[in-house]
Amino acid sequence: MITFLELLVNGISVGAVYALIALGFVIIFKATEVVNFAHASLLLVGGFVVARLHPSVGFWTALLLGVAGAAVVGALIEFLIIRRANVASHSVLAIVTIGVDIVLTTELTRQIGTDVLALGDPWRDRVLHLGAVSVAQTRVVALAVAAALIAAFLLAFKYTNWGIAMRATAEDAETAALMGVRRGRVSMGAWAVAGALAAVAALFLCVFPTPGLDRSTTFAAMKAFPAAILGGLDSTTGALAGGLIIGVTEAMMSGYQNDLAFLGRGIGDVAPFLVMIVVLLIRPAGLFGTRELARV
Amino acid sequence: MSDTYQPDGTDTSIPRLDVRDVTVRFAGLTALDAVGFSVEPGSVHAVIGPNGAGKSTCFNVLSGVYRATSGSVRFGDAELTSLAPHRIAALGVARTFQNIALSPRLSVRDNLMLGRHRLTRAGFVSAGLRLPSARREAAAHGERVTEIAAFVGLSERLATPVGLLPYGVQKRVELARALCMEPRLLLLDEPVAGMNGGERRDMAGLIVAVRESLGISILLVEHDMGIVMRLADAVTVLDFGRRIADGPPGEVQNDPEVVRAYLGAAAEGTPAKDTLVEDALPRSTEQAEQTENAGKTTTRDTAGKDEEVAS
Amino acid sequence: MSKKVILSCVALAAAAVAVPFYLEGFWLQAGLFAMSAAIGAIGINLLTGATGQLSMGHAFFLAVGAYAYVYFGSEPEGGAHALGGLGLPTPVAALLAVLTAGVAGGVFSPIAGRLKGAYLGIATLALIFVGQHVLFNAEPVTGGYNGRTVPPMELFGFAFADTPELVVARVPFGSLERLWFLGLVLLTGAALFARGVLRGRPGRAMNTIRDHEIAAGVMGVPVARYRAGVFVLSSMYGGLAGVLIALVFQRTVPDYFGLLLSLDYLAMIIIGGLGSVAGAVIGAIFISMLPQLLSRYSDALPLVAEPGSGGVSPAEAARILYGAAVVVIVLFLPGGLLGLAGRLRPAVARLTPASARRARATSATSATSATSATSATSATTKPPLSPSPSPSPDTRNR
Amino acid sequence: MDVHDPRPPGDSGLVVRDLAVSYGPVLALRGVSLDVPRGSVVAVLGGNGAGKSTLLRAVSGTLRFHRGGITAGEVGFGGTRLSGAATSAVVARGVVQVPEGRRVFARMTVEENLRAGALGAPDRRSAAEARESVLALFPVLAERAGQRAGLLSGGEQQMLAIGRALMAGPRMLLLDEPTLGLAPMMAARIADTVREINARGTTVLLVEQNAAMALSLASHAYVLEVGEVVLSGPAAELAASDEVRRRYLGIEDPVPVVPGAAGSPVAARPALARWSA
Amino acid sequence: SEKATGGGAAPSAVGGDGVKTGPGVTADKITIGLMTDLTGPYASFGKSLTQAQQLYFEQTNAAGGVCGRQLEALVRDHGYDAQKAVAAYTEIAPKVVAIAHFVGSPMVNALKQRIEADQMLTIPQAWATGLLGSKSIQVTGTTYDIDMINGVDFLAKEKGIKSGDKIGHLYFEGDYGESALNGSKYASQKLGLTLVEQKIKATDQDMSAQVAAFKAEGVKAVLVSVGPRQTASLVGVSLAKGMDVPFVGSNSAYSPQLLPTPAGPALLKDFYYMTAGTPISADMPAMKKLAADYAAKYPDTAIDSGVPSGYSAAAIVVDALKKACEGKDLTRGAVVAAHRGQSSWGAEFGTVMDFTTFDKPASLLSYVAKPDKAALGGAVVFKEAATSDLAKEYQVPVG
Ligand SMILES: Nc1ncnc2c1ncn2[C@@H]1O[C@H](COP(=O)(O)OP(=O)(O)OP(=O)(O)O)[C@@H](O)[C@H]1O
Ligand SMILES: Nc1ncnc2c1ncn2[C@@H]1O[C@H](COP(=O)(O)OP(=O)(O)OP(=O)(O)O)[C@@H](O)[C@H]1O
Ligand SMILES: [Mg+2]
Ligand SMILES: [Mg+2]
Repeated sequence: MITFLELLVNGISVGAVYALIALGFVIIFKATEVVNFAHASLLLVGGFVVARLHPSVGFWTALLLGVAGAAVVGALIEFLIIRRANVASHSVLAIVTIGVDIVLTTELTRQIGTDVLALGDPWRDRVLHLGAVSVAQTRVVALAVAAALIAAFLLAFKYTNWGIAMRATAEDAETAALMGVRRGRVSMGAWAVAGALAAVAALFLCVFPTPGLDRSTTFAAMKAFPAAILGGLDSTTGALAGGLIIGVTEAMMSGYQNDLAFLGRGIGDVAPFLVMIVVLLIRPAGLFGTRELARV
Repeated sequence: MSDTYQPDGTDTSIPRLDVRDVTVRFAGLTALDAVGFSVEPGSVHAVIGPNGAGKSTCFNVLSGVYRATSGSVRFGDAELTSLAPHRIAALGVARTFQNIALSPRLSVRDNLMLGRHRLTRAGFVSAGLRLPSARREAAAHGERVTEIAAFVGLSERLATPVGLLPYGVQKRVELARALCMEPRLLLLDEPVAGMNGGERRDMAGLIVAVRESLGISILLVEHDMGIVMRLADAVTVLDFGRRIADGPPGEVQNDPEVVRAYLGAAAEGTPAKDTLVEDALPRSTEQAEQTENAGKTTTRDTAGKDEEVAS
Repeated sequence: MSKKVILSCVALAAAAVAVPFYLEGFWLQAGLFAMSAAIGAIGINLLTGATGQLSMGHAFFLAVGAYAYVYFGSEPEGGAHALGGLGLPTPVAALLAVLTAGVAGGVFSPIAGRLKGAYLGIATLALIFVGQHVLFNAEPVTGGYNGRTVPPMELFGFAFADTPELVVARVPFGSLERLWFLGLVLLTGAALFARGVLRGRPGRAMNTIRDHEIAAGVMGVPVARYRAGVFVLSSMYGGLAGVLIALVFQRTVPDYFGLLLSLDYLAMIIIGGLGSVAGAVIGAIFISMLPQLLSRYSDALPLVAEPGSGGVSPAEAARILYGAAVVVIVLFLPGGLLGLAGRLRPAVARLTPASARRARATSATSATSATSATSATSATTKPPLSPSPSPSPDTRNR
Repeated sequence: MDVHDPRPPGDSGLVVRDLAVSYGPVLALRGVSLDVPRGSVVAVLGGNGAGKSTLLRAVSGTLRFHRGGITAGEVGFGGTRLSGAATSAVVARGVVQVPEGRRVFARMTVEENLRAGALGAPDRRSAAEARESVLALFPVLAERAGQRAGLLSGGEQQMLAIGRALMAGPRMLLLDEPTLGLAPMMAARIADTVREINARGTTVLLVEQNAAMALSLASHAYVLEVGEVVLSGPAAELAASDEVRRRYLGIEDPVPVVPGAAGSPVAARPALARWSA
Repeated sequence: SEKATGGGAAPSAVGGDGVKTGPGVTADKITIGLMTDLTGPYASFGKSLTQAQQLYFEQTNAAGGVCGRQLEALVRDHGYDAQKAVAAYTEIAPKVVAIAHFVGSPMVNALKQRIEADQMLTIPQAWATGLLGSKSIQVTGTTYDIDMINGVDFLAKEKGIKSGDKIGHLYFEGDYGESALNGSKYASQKLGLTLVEQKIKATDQDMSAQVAAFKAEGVKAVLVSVGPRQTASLVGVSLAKGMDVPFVGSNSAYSPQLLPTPAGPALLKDFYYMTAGTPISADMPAMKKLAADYAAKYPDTAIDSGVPSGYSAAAIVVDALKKACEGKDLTRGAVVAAHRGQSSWGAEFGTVMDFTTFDKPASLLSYVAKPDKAALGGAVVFKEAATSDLAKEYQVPVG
C-alpha cells in the first residue's frame, strides 16, 4: 500500500512536469495548429541559459533570463520560419519544426558538450515527507506551478481577447486579420509563451531527482507527446490530465515491473504509448480535445 | 488488398425515394423533426426553406454523411439510414455540395474520374501492376467522362487543375462529377448560389437537360425561387426542421405559411414597402420565365415533358 | 519527345548497370542505402503525401520487414541464445516478410483508419516505442539486443553474398555488387507499382481523401477502408525497404529502427516533393547520401572540422544541413526538389527548338482557356489581360 | 461604353485610383478607379472572376494572404493612404470587411466569433452596443450563442459573418456577396440592414451577384469585367441600361451569344445518353 | 579494373623490405581506423578515446613508428547510428589494417560478420558478452558480468551483504545491462541473495519509481548498470528518501561530470564502481606519464576513463602490429594472429590480459573504484584489482 501511494505520488509529480511540457504543445497547437516538434529544443535553450548563467547571476535571475531566452528563440522560430512558410497542410509545418529541432538540438548539444549542467535551484535534493511517502520538493513546486499555469491559460484562452485572437488566427489567419488582429504579434506571442513555458518545464526536468541538463534532456519531451495527445491537443485541461495519466502509468508500470514481467521488462516506457492508443481508439480527439468538425 | 466491396453499377432502374419521419438531433437542437416526403421516379423535387431549416441536413442524411436519430429513408428496396456514404453512393445516389468540395490540385478530368469510382473496380494491385483489365476500364470510363464533360461544357478544361477555375465553372465541375457517378438520384445543394443571372440561366438549362436526357430523379435545394418554380415538379418546404408544406410549386408558393416563413411579403402580391423585394423578386420571376424558355428551346426535339414543368 | 524520354531512360539504366564496375564498395553501399530508403520513402509518400496521413512510425515497418525476413529465412539456432527460424527459401522469406509488414500495418488499421493529422502522427509514434520494446524483448525471434545474422538472398542458386566468389569483367563481384542489381530491380518495380497506383483509381481516391474526406465518401470511396488500405500498402513498402536494408547490413540491430529513422523518412518526402514517386526517390537520395558524403569528404570541406578536433564535426554539419534543408525547402521550394526540377525544366526546354514549339503550343491553349474563362462571365469576349494562371507544377504523380 | 463618373473625387470617403493588382504573374485588376463618398452605398457588379473580391482585398490589405500585391495605384480613406498599410491598421481606421464565403471561425462558438469581431472595436462600450444591435438584427445568433460556428447552416454562417463585422462598429463596411446562399426573406433582411447601418452613417461598398438588390440599395455602381471598370454611373441609370439588364439581371437577349464557349447557351449542348456497361 | 572492394579476400603484396602488406599498409605508412562517436550519446567518451589514441600514435611515430612505417589514424564519427557506422566501415575497411577503437556495441554487432571476414583486428569500447567469440574482435579486460560478480563479492565481503538479503539491480535494456544482469544473477544465486531487477531505457531520467520499488522490497544494496545520469538520479533519490545502502556500478555507470550536480554528495557517500581499466589517478608510472602527456597535448580537456582506455587499446593494436612485423607479415590476418599470440599483455597499464582465447574475457580482474572530487579523472582506486572466487567458477555466455 505504501509502495502504491509512493508510486502514485511519484507518478503525479513526474506527471506535473509532463503536463508543463504538454501545455507548451497545446499553446502552439491552439495558436497555429502545428504540432511543435521543436519544443524539445526550446527546453534545451531554456535549461542551457539557466545552467550557464546561474553561477554568475544567481538562480532567480538566471531563471528569468532562461525564460526570456527561450521565449525569444520561440518568437524567432515563428518570425523567421512559421510565418513565412506558406503551406497548405499543417502536417508539413509539423515536419518543418522537426527540421528546426534538429538544427537547434545539434547546435545546443554541441555547446553543452559532454557536461551534465546543474541548474542551481534552491530546492536541491530536499524531499517532503507525507507520512510514509516522500516526494521531492522540486516536484511539489512543479505540480503547483503546472496547476497554476494551466488554470491561467485555460482562463486566458476562454476569456481574454488574446485567447480569442489567438484561436481566430490559428483557424483562419486572413479573416482574423480582417477582425483587426495583428497576426504576427499573436502567433509570435504564442511561440514566445511556449518558449517561456519550455524553460519553466526544463527547470523542473533538470533538477533533482534528475541530475541536470545534458544532451539527453530532450528525450523527456517525447513522453509529453502521448500526454498532450491523450488529453487532447487543443485542451489545456487535457494537458494536465494527460500529463498526470502518463506520469502515473509510467511510475506504476516501472514500480510493479516485477509483477508485470510477462509483458517484458522495461514496459514502463512503452506503457504511456499503449495507454494513448487505447484512449485514441475510444476518443479519436483525446479525452478533452474537440473533435474535428466537418460539415458540408 | 483490392477493394472487396464491389458495387453493382448496372442497375439503372429509377426507384422512388421515400423519406419517412426522419428526425435528426444535434446536442440541444432538432435539425429535422419527423420530416417526410417522396420523390417520384424521374421527377425534380425541390426542398426549400429558410436558412437553417434543415435542408442540407436532409441531404446529409440522404447521402449518409449524417446518421438520422430516427426515421427511415427508402430508395427502392434499400434503407439508406443505416448505410455508410460509400454504400449509398454505390446505390446510385450522387450529390453536389453547398460549398465546393473538389480536389483543387487535381485536374478536372481526375476529379470527374473520381465520380466513376463506384463504377470501376481497379484496386491497388491491378492499378499498380497496370493490368490490362485496369487499363481497359480506365479507357472506357475515360471516354464517358469526356462525354459528360462535353455535355456540361467542360471539354476544354479537362486538363486544368480545378483550383484555377472560376467559381461558376467549379460549380459545373461539381455537377459533372455527380453525373459521372451515373446516378439514379441526384441531390443538388444550392447549385446556382454565387452565380450571376447569365450563369444561373445556364445552370438551370443544364439541370433540365440532365433530367431530359437521363430521366433520373433530382432533389434540389435552392433559394432562387425563380429556378425552383421553373424546375420543380414538387416542392417540400421546411421550417425549423419541420415540414410546413408539400405539393406542386404553384400551390406551395401561395401557401400562407410558406409565405410567412420563407418568401416574405412580396410573394403575396401585396404592394411591398420594401423596395428590395419589389426589385429582386419580380425580376427573378421574370428571369425564371426566360430560363424556362431557354430550357424549352433545347429540349423541344427530345421527347420533353415540358408540360409538367409547372410555373 | 517520347523518343527523348526513352533515350534518357536507356541512358539512365545503362549508367545504373555500369556503376558496380567502376565504383568502390562505399559508393555501392551508399547507393544501396539510398535505394532502400527510396523504396521506403515511396511507401510513406503514398500515405503522407498522397493521402494526407501523417506517419511517424515508418521505421517500425522496416523493422518488421527486416526481422521477418531473417526469421523466415534463417535456420533455427540452439545454444545459449536459442533463436527461432523457419529456414524457408530466401525469396519466399522476403515475400513473406513484405506481407508480414502489411499485416502489421493491417493490425494498426483500426487506428490508421480512424485518425488523421497530428493525432495519427503521434499515435504512430507508439509503433516505434512498442516496436523497439518488442525487438529487445522477443529474443527468440529477434535475437534481442544482439540482433541476428541476415541470411543472404539466394535466387535460383545465385547467392547475393561474397561467397562463392564471382568475377565479372575482371571485377570481383562481392555482395554489394550483386545486391546493387537486386536493389535496382526492387526499386524500379516498387516505383512503377506506386506510379500505377497513384495514377489510377486508387490514387484519385487517396488524393480526394486528403483534400476532402466527406466528398470522397459521398463519391463512393470507402474512406476508412482506403485509409487502412493505404496504410497497409505503405507498410509493405516499408517492409520491402527493411528486407533490402537487412541484406545490405548483413545483420539486423534493433537500435537502427528508431525514431530518427522515421523522421528521416518524413524529411525525405518533404525535401523531395510530397505525393509523388520521383519526389520520394530524390528525397531519399538526398537524405541518405548527405551525411555519408560530408563524412567522407570532411577533410576537403572548409567548414567542417576533422573528427576529434573540436569545431563542427561532419556528423554535426550533416545534421544541421539536413534540418536546415527541410526548413529552407518548405520555405522556398514548396514543391520540394522535384518541384524545383519541374520549374527548371521549361527553362531548359526553351533552349531546344523542338520543345520551344511545344511551349508555344501550351501557351496557346492556356490563352484559349483564359478566354473561355472570361466568356463564361461576360458575353462580349475581351482579350485576356494576362496569361491565365499557369498550373502550379502538378507534382502529384510523376 | 465607359460612362465615366463626372463627380469630383469623394469627400474623404474611400478613394481608389488607377489600382492594379497582380497575383504573381496573373494581373487581376488594371487601372481601376472608384469613389465611395462618405455616407453612401456604392455597388460593384461583375461576373465571376472579374476582380471584385480582389478589389476588396486590396482595400483591406489582405492580398498577401493570396500571394498577390498592388502593383500600381493607391487606395485612400478619409484622407489617409490605405494601400501599403497592414490589415489591422485598415481595420483600426474603421474599414471592415465581410469576406467572401462567410469564413466564420468554425471551431469557435458563435459568441466567440462575435467577440473576435469586437477585437477591432474602438472601445468596450461601443462593442457592447454593437453586440446588442447585432443580436437584435439576427436573433438566431443569440439562440446559438454557444454552438460552434462551423455547425451553423450556410445562411446562419452568413449572418454570423455580417454580425461579426458589425461588432467592430465600422465607419466603412466592405461587403463581399453578403446574400450568397441566403433565403429570400433573409436576403431582404440583409438589404434592410445595409440600409439601416448606412442610415446610421456607415459607408458601404457592396459587391453583389444579385444585381437587382445591389442596384436598389446603391446610389452609385461600378461594373467590373476582367479587371477593369467597364461601366459606372448612378445605380438607377445602370439598372435601366440594356447591357446591365442582359448581363447581370439575367434578362436574356433573344439571340444566344458565343456558341460553344464554356458559358454556352443550352442549344449548343451535346446530348448525353444513359450509360450502359 | 582497379576497383577496390571492401569485402572478401583483400589483395596483398610484398614490399621492398620483404614485409608482406595488405590493406592499410604501404611502404611507409600504416593506417589504423578509429570508429568513434563524437556527436552522439557517447561523444565525450569518444573524444577522449580518439585524442588518447592519437597521442599514442604520435608518440610511437616519434619513436620511429612501426616496422619502419609511420602510423596514421583514420577517424570516422558515426554518432551512434548503425547505418552511419556500417557506411563508414565500408568506406574505411579497404584502407585500414585494424580498428583501434570502435564505440557502440550495437554497431560492432551489426558489423561482426564483416569484421570477421575482413580479419580486421577491432577493439570495441564496450564490454558486453555478446562481443566475445570472434577472433578479430578483442574485448579488453573484463566483461560487464564479471565486474558485477566481483561487485557482488565486494558487497558480501565488505558491506555486510549476506545470504537471504535482497539486493537490487538497475540496468539498461540492451547488451550492456543484460550482460551485467547475467553476472549479478549468477552471483546472487551463488550467495543465496534475492535479486530485485529493475530494467529501464536510456531515455529514462528520473529513478524515483525504481527507488520506490527497491525500497518496497527492502534491498540492502543496489547494483547499477545504467548511464551516469540514471546513476546520479538513483543514488540521489535513494539518499533523499532515506534508502541509505551501498551502490556498486558497472564501469559505464559513472562519469566524473556528475560530481558538481546535486547528486554529487550522494555519489561520494557510498557509491563504488567496478572496472578492469585502471583509473588514471592510480599510483602507477604509466598512468602518471599518460596523465602528464595528455594534459600537455590537450590542455583544455578534462580527463576521464576514456583516456587510459583508449591509450591502452591503441597500445594493444600497435603491439600486435609490432609482433606481426617480426613475422614480416602486416596483412590483417597476420596482425590478428600475432595479437592472439599474446597471453599476458599490459602489466604496465594495470590488469594483465590474456588474448589467446577469444570466447572468454581477457581478464577477470576488477578494480573497485570510488568517486573522488580531487582526483584526476574524478575517481580513485578503492580496492586493488582482484578476481573473486565466484568469477573464477563462472562460465561466460558467449555470442
Ligand atoms: N453537425 C451539426 N452539429 C450541430 N448542429 C448542426 C450540425 N449540422 C447542422 N446543424 C444545425 O442544424 C440546422 C440545420 O442546418 P442545415 O445546414 O440543414 O440548414 P439549411 O436548411 O441547409 O440552411 P441553409 O439554407 O442556410 O444552408 C442549423 O441550425 C445548423 O446549425
Ligand atoms: N489567389 C489567387 N491566385 C491567383 N489568381 C487569383 C487568386 N485569387 C483570384 N485570382 C484571379 O484573379 C481574378 C479575380 O478574382 P476575384 O476573386 O477578385 O474575382 P471575383 O470578381 O471576386 O469573382 P467571384 O464572383 O467568383 O467572387 C480571377 O481571374 C482569379 O482567377
Ligand atoms: Mg444548406
Ligand atoms: Mg469574389
